[in-house]
Amino acid sequence: MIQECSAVHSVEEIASNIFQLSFRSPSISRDVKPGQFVNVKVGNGIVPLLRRPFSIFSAEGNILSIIFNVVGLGTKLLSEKKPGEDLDVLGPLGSGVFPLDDASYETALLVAGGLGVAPLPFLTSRVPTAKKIYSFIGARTSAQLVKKGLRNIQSATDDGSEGIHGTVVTLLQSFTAQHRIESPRIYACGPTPMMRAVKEFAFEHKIPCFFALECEMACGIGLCQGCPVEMTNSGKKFSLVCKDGPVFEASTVSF
Amino acid sequence: MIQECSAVHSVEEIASNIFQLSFRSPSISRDVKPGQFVNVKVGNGIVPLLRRPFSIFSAEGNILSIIFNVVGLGTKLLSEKKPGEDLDVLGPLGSGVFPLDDASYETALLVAGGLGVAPLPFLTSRVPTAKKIYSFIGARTSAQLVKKGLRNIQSATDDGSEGIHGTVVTLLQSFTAQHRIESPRIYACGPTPMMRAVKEFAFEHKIPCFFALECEMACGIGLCQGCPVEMTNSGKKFSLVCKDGPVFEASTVSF
Amino acid sequence: MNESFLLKGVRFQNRVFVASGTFGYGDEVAGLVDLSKFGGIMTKSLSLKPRDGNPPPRITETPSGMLNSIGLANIGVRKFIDEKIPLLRTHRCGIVANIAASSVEEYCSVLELLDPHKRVDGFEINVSCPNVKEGGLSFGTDVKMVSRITRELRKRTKKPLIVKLTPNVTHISEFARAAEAEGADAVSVINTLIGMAINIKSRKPKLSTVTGGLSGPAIKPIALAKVFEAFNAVKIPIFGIGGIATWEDAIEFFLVGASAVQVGTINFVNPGASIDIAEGIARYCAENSIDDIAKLVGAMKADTAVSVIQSWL
Amino acid sequence: MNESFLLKGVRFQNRVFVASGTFGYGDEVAGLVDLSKFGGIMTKSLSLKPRDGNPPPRITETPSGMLNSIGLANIGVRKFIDEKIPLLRTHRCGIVANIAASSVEEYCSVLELLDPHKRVDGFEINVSCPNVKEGGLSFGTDVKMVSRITRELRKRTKKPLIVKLTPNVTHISEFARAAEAEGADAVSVINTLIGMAINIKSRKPKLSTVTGGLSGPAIKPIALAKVFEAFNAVKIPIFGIGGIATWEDAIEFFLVGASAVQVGTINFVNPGASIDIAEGIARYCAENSIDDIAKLVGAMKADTAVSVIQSWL
Ligand SMILES: Cc1cc2nc3c(=O)[nH]c(=O)nc-3n(C[C@H](O)[C@H](O)[C@H](O)COP(=O)(O)OP(=O)(O)OC[C@H]3O[C@@H](n4cnc5c(N)ncnc54)[C@H](O)[C@@H]3O)c2cc1C
Ligand SMILES: Cc1cc2nc3c(=O)[nH]c(=O)nc-3n(C[C@H](O)[C@H](O)[C@H](O)COP(=O)(O)OP(=O)(O)OC[C@H]3O[C@@H](n4cnc5c(N)ncnc54)[C@H](O)[C@@H]3O)c2cc1C
Ligand SMILES: Cc1cc2nc3c(=O)[nH]c(=O)nc-3n(C[C@H](O)[C@H](O)[C@H](O)COP(=O)(O)O)c2cc1C
Ligand SMILES: Cc1cc2nc3c(=O)[nH]c(=O)nc-3n(C[C@H](O)[C@H](O)[C@H](O)COP(=O)(O)O)c2cc1C
Ligand code: FES
Ligand code: FES
Repeated sequence: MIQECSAVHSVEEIASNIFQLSFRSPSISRDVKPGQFVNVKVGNGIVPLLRRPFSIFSAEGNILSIIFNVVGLGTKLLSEKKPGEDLDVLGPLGSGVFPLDDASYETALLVAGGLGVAPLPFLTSRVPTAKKIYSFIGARTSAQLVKKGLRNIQSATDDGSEGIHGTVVTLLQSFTAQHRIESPRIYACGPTPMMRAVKEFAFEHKIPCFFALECEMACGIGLCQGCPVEMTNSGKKFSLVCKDGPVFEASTVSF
Repeated sequence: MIQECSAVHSVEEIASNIFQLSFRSPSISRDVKPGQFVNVKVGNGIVPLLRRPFSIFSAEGNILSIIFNVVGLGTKLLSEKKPGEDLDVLGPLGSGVFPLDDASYETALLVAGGLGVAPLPFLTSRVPTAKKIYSFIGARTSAQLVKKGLRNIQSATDDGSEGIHGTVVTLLQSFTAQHRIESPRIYACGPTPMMRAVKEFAFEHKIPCFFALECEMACGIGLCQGCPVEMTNSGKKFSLVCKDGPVFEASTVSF
Repeated sequence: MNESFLLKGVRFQNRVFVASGTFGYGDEVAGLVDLSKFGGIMTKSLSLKPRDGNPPPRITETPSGMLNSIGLANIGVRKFIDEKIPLLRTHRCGIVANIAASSVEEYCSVLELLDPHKRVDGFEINVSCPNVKEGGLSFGTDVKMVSRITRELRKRTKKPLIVKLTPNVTHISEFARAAEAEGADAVSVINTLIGMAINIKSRKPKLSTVTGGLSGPAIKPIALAKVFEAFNAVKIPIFGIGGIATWEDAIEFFLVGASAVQVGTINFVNPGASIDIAEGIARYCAENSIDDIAKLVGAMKADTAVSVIQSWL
Repeated sequence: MNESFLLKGVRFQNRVFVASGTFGYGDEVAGLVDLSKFGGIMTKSLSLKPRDGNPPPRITETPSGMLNSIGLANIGVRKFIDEKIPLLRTHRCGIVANIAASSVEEYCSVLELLDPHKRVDGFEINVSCPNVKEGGLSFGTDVKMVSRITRELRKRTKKPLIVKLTPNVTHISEFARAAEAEGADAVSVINTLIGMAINIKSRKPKLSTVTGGLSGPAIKPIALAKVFEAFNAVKIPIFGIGGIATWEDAIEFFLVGASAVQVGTINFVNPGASIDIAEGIARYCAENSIDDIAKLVGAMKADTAVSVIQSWL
């Protein structure tokens, strides 16, 4: 965990109202793992007061990137950053990461709704080459689908403007119904209703499933106890999304 | 008094760390008078919360301008404005203005310390042509002297880098000692110690004297009662700098 | 959509008011702001005699807020009657006279002078004033004094009587209950919070009176909690006040239990803020098929029923 | 320049501490922040048994501040002793154990378990906890309970005993006096202010417990006024807390009467903030030829002597 004064490399609108912010962070990029996130100081003042957490979207050499859509002041300020500007970044954060290197799966099924796609390209880049990858992504409309860095993409849109007119869970269902998938494992991130549906699907089909969770955070590093997620069966009632997550095995968390 | 959505015309550094911000304000510029000020919303957020007051530095056609140095967040944000940006401006404010058109003076002696020079160029432009004008300006150092729009300038600097090594009051004293001035009147603006000295000088020489005062303001339009100045002899104890001023006849106010 | 707000027989055209001390007597900005588009003006606090107010400096900005120590500078009730009421005659918004005093008798005298005037729709009582008989301790922090002031004033008017409570107390609910019990028609929650700031260069306080009142967006979370506490204690309507800058803020106040809102500090930034807020509320109601704002009042959905004073933080 | 701070025989290397609940137990960030460069850590409040804390959501941002309702989630005093104290052995900063409890007995038990441990330099007592025997009313708003807790704990330790006061009371000075009278070595002023926020779309409170504690720069003016009020009431030292984000803020607290400061919320933004602040203070003292920060304590210059509760606003 490092607090690094990074330098903005570029800000690009990669889809409708969705921005990719790249920044030079030699120290943080050194050992970042898929599923981890960074906590970014978006402005110089006291509004917004708190840092904003974002998943690592890509890590190439010294350059990390995140993607986001403008939903509030923090993301608005980030979208207005100029190349060369300083960016105070705390990372890499999270100890619960996507498990990718073990032998107990052959096929990675990536499932994302909306901006939940953010951690998946970086994940894709770190899946061992011997494994298969299929990506199922959903968005409100075609213009908001982020495909950069993904492989074997099937898409769903709420308005039917691209892919199927429906949800990623439908995609997942029809894909698994039509194909024989060897040792599958699901990696998912997205809005809560989608995650619930994916969880149910995974449980039904006995597919191991890993979720990257999101919630409002103050510190991102375990100091404030502000980001609990309820555990289903472990000894403790809550885990911290920032410190113990953000990735959890689906059956261990209840939300 | 108008709340106008103006458009930034230009921002220029006209002296060391001193900026001139020009903006297109057709309605406010219509009947602005020397000594009046505008109250500017410097940012879009709630920090800074309050508007910031600035004297009118120039008014040409639709274009008004103000000058300032960066002393805090508000002036910092203003210095970073880009041409074309919106600027929410309330003005013209103040009912106490510099009296210029009457027959009871022949010579205008303009006296300013630091950014107190701000209202004087606009004043200069509105002094009837038949009158004489002499300007006495002081600053910390040569690079911070603002001469734009002034006439017959004599200067003083704290470090002696230009003009006399001393204060504007010394300038004023030696000038009046060396010249016979017909029906003089002083217009002054600057830091409190300078204003006190000018007041004393004016009193001693029986020269009518008008001050543009400054103080922290919340509303700038008489709503909050936040900007009192103590009166010396009128019926009421306090006047409001924003509404009754900002220009006062020197002998009427005590500070 | 019914935007209006009925209080003891007086119908205010909508539920957005301008808070006392942040809009003068309304006439100053009549040329800038359309005075017929919000619910009403709570006047600057009026005392029996004119008050000069405190020496400068009286205000300073703080993070997302401001401190003030105006010292209740006002023109006095008689001048208000003679000079201001006539100016306001033609405007459609309600006029609520806010009263400040340093004794119970003074509160009564000011109210009695104002009560006969038709243009005065009601009274808001600022109890955050020093009680000179008790060494300057604030009336507003003494529940017995709040009861007594309310009782005495209630005897003297049939118009809406609103008691404006200070947040600088342990349980604002006690004060709301006291006002209700003595016949107040509504309570206003909250006045400013005591605060201060220092200039570290001069080592002097930034206000001449050392401490002052904190207002603005910074205090909104506190104000909401106080309104919520009062709402759980009384049945009379509550004017929600504190840091309201947008219509969304106003909706938050309705949801926790305010029947109407007052817009204060933000008037200094945008004198027409109350109109923008009233329009925003109307739009929100239209979009959400809410036919009466009354249906939003106290409509917060809480999973747990934790009281304001009991939770572990 | 003497930066150190002596409290009942314990010398802390400087006067900047990290506030309870905003720095865990210190070990989490030992790799990120040099734990030997500030005065001390006020631990997360420790209770007798581990506490899971409140359900999510527990935090939300507000204008220049944040609300929290953590529910005093903590590992319990025994695990602190067994697992955390050993980790902190090598660091130079002081360790002040902050204690929370739901009965006087629990306060005593937690303190008794901690007292023998050398690495524990002192105790800070969080009285902003619900008293289960009194239906959950906060100990911190009942001056008799604060007296009793202080008295009982004083009997049980010779180490520095600091009572952390809640600002959610009418006169914090009464509580400071009560703590002083029962032998507290210092008071900490302030804990968070009760606040709330609503999501207007879902109409739900933004915290699961409805209300929570407000902290951050927004509350600084209130905290300064509370410290000033306490400073005028007691002789024991005061830890100033509330919205400190810069060394300038810390100087303000010293000037109004704090002998030391605690840095809270800003740790979430910059975990090394306390070090930056301590260094800033040292620089300021050097530049202004101040040889001991003690000389700044209460050194505010006020023209008028107006008390916190008496001024007209
Ligand atoms: C571990 C983690 C990883 C994340 N990764 C990404 C990412 O890669 N891309 C991305 O766009 N977003 C991501 N988020 C969400 C992102 O942090 C929020 O969208 C952002 O903080 C909003 O800031 P704002 O100031 O623009 O909006 P605000 O004004 O703070 O809030 C606007 C809206 O967003 C909601 N919101 C605020 N904070 C969060 C949050 N932390 N999580 C979910 N909703 C929130 C608010 O409730 C509100 O409705 C992540 C969150 C976490 C915890
Ligand atoms: C009628 C009037 C006309 C003015 N005209 C000009 C002008 O033409 N050019 C110019 O540069 N400045 C002018 N000022 C002062 C200007 O308003 C302040 O410098 C500005 O508000 C500072 O804002 P900030 O956010 O940058 O600084 P802040 O962070 O608000 O404050 C920085 C420092 O400036 C001081 N300060 C803040 N507000 C004022 C104020 N209103 N007056 C004096 N000191 C203040 C503070 O005490 C602090 O020391 C005028 C003020 C008034 C009342
Ligand atoms: C400059 C100023 C003057 C005020 N004067 C009065 C007053 O005279 N009487 C009164 O009852 N409240 C007065 N108030 C309090 C406001 O009416 C309101 O209760 C408080 O500011 C909180 O609302 P806000 O955060 O929207 O400003 C004043 C507030 C400010 C900022
Ligand atoms: C997330 C969070 C958790 C806190 N937990 C505790 C606690 O366990 N015990 C305690 O005495 N104070 C606790 N506090 C209060 C702080 O110690 C401090 O008194 C308060 O936040 C004001 O300071 P600040 O504005 O610098 O944050 C907590 C504050 C926050 C923000
Ligand atoms: S965000 Fe602070 S502990 Fe997780
Ligand atoms: S600044 Fe508000 S009355 Fe002058």
